[in-house]
Amino acid sequence: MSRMNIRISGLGGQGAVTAAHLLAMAANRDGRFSISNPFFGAEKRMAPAESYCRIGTERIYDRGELVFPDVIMVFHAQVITMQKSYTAPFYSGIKENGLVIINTPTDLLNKEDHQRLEDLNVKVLNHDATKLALEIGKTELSTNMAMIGACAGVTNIVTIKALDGALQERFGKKYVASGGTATLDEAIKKKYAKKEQLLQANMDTIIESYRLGKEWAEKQDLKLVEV
Amino acid sequence: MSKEKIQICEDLADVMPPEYQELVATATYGNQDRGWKDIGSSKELIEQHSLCAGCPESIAFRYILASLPAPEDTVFVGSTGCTSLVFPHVAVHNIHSLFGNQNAIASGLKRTLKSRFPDVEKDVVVLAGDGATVDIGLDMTMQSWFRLEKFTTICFDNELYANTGGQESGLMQKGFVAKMAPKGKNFEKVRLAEIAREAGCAYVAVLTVSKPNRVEQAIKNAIYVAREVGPSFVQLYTPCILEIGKQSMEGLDEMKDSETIGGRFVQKEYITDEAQKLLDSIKEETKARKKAAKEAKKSVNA
Amino acid sequence: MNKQVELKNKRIIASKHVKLGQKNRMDQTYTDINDIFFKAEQTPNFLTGSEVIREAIKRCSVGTSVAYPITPQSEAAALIGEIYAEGYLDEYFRGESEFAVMGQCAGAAFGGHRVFTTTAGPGTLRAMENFPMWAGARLPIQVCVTCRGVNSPLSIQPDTLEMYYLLETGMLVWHAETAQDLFDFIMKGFIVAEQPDVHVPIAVCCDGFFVTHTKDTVDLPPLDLTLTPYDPYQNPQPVMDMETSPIRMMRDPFVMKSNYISYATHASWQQEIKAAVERSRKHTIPLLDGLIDEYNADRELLIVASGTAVSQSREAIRLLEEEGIKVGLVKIKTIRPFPTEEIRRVTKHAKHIFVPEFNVVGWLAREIKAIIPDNERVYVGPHVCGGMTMPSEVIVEQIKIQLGMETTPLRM
Amino acid sequence: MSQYQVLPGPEAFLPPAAASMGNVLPDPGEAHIEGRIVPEDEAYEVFARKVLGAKVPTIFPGPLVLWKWNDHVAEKAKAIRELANEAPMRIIPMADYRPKYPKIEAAVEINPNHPNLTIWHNKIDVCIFIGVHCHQANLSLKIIRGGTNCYTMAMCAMAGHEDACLSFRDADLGKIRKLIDAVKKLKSEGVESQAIPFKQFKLSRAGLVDQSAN
Repeated sequence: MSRMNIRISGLGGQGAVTAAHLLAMAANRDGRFSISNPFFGAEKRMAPAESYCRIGTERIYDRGELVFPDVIMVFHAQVITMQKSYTAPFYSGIKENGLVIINTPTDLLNKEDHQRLEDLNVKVLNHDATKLALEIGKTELSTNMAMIGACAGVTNIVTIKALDGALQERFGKKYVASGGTATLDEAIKKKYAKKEQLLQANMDTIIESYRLGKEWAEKQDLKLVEV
Repeated sequence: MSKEKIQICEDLADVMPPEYQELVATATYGNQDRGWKDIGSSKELIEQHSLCAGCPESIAFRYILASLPAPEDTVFVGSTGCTSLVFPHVAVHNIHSLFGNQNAIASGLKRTLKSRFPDVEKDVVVLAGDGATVDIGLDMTMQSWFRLEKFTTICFDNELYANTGGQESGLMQKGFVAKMAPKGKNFEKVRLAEIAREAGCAYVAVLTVSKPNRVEQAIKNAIYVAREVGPSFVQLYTPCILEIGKQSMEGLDEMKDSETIGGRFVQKEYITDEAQKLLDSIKEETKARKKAAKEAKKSVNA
Repeated sequence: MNKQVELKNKRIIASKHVKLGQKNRMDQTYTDINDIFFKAEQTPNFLTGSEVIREAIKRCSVGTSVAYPITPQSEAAALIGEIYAEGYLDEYFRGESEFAVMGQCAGAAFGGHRVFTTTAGPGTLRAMENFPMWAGARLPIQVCVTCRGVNSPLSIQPDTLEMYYLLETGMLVWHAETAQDLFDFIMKGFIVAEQPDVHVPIAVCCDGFFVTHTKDTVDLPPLDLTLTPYDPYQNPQPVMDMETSPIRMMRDPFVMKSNYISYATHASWQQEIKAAVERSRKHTIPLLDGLIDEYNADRELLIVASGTAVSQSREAIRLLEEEGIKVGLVKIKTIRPFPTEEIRRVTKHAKHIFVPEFNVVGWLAREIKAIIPDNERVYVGPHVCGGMTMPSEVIVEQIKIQLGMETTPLRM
Repeated sequence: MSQYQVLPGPEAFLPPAAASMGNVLPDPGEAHIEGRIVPEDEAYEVFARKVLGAKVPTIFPGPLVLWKWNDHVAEKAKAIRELANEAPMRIIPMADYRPKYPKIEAAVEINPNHPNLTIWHNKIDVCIFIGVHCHQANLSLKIIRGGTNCYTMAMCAMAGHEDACLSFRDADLGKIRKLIDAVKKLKSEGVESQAIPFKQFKLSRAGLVDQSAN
């Protein structure tokens, strides 16, 4: 039995919950076992929001806050700089040989952080997801797409085909979302009058990030858990 | 239903206690012109009650039960208090659940009956004291009016908590010294009728139970309006003679005093235009029906 | 005390006033619960717990549902509104508070509808006065309780303390482990609760977020099958609709007053509600395949748990297995009725019994301790509460510590 | 643990509900006798023996058979009268469930809140409930078991009553008629009724009808 635990930390409104759901849905489509759930407080926009995605080769029962992740994705710099995460430091509990993907154009970690992660042989990818989202997706709201694309590129945990399918399922039909998420969905739908355009722009963002992630991974000596 | 269903099986009829035989033989189920005048000449829908001797609430109960347009299709919802001592003796289905949630129960009940019996007029009538209606239950009382739930709310206003021994209530008059108001109540009697009007009731009436014909009319109006237009509310003064220190025979005088000019219970009604229109048309129909019946009777006699 | 009921043929009394095979207005076919679960083809779906509640209610021929927002059940309550708009339910509206909502549900049930509602945490406690009233009045209402913390300081996160308050209300209390359980328990719960010899309310509980907001794989029967509607006349009490003669009784009468005092009635009434909960065993055992599930329960080390704690324990057992430590597992599905005989039987050979729970008091451990001999075998914990998660590693650590084994402290 | 037996009392100040002692209800085609599940046919015979052996065997018909909500119920009422005549048994009605005020007439009625008054007053040693809503029947049966030595039976339209000494389930007209047949059969075999001679009372709107004139 093998399993990859992915923890996503972001700010309310960035689509961290959607990202975890998409990864889990894609893994499910790939024939793997997966489970995803969110964790948030009572606040809405800009408050810490976390989500968790567990993917494995056998039925997964584990639920709730993910305390020992293999992969951590940081959607917003404030998760690190302002400690807007449920665990501090944001990488607490990360397993040996793990991976951290941070949405940032510059290095946000101090010397001590680098040292601790290096000791655990955890690799850090600084990935400018928001920039990619604006360039390709034409909206900051596609940041989560750029993040899951990079995650898939580095880890191979889900295929592009499965992500495409998950995206169609998530935005193609009526979806259950909490009030805030529903409002964001409306905003992005308004931006793209046509559903296909929205899906295409998101998919393009994912594919480009996937490529960048793969490129980076080939240069690393990654010993990440394989599923 | 279904007054036909209020029949005893022939083979077992002669072992049924007299009150049931009487009920089947002479109660006024199914008579749309039933009213307070039937009291005494027909079997009432209430057996001996266990209220205090001379309690105006007991006579109010009798008037109301006699005035229901269709007791065979009426369900009562009560609440905790003296009224709940009477309900077990009433030959109409009734529910007592908790203290204060009577209008919530009635909301669920009325909607369900409407859904299960779309073609039958099933009347739901809430009957509760002032503590239940105004104090602990005001939220649910008002919210049912906001939602325009189609049932009738009757409040037996005795201006205090009678069953627990005479404590201050929201409908008590200002200055009255009672238990839990040892220095006298320091705010005005809650203006429930006006609240009802503003909250969405299409028919509101305030009166005492000193005059049975007035009670009958108010109850009938309230139920007719609840069937067709929207929520209705009747506030009846039923003084607790025990807790205001009166004798058994003094209830009627107390009510009469309170309804004279300047009193707290001068009769008043708030009726929306739509409700008024309905009541006028019912009045016309009733008049015509009674006239026709009279003439038919005359021709038979002739 | 509780006689073990044989798992014989499945015997469930279906509603008699519609015929199996008839279609409803949504073109669904009224189908026996056994055929829905044990004969129809089940299709896997990847859904959140809230969506699962919607899917179950679509197949339950519910009359009335009353909604009120409180995290984490708000989504489910709103989704039921959506399927009401589509035509699956007869009545649906938002009440003004949980206390009122439970009253509105009672009114609908008195009038003869199948009634479903949802609540959570502080809402459950605000509604509390209604639950023993429902039970006493023999109203088979189903409330889905998506557990969250109830104490101050406020928490919206899962905590099963509120279930403890429900245990002696006279309701059936079932605890779902996963979204699949939640689906099954909602549908089967109506059938068991509405049996004429049972006919008491049921609380189908699940852990908020861990089930409601978690996307998981759930097998669903076809949408064109639905339960037969509730038959209000299969009732141990008169229905309050004036369709039967005016039997002079309040559905929950004051028998306590003045000349007609009868405390024997009151006492017998309470006993009868307890008896009704006991009678549910017979109907529950075939439908849920027993009140407990057991996995290698003959082992000396045993975990007994309910809800999400079962899931976390399954993972912990895997981890322990890798180290050569063999642990058995007992999953309790019904907290009321409590599987007394079953627990006595499966714990007979256990030397250590661990009871992991998501609440601060350890109420499940208390329940177990109260019924088994040599109850010092029960280790009360590990616990988390207030919305904390319970990593399987923590269960592993606690078991090792308890066994006097060496552990490396968990690194955070 | 041994089977809890549901026997005539007086059992206790507050006896337990039989279901809480582990007794289960019969399945279709079955009945139960004193806590044992038996084939239904066996129970008919025991019923007949109990009735014929009793001094004051009594039927307590409930609202579901006293009130005529449909023609089928009228047939049931007729069969109940036939049973009463055949055995013979007294008929004492439970017309409704309200706590009676101001007083229960124990000679002519039974009330679920004070069933013992009726049992004691009439010295009833064997009784059967027919057409009483399950909840109310269970209350009465348990109170009777607690405070009297009456052998209780129940003909239940639903799942049966484990608080009775003997109960049938899924009662319909056919099953009430089977009660009559069972009594007839036993009588034809020479079993004689031990009932103390009595005349079934008659009531009218005015009260007890004096039958001595007839």
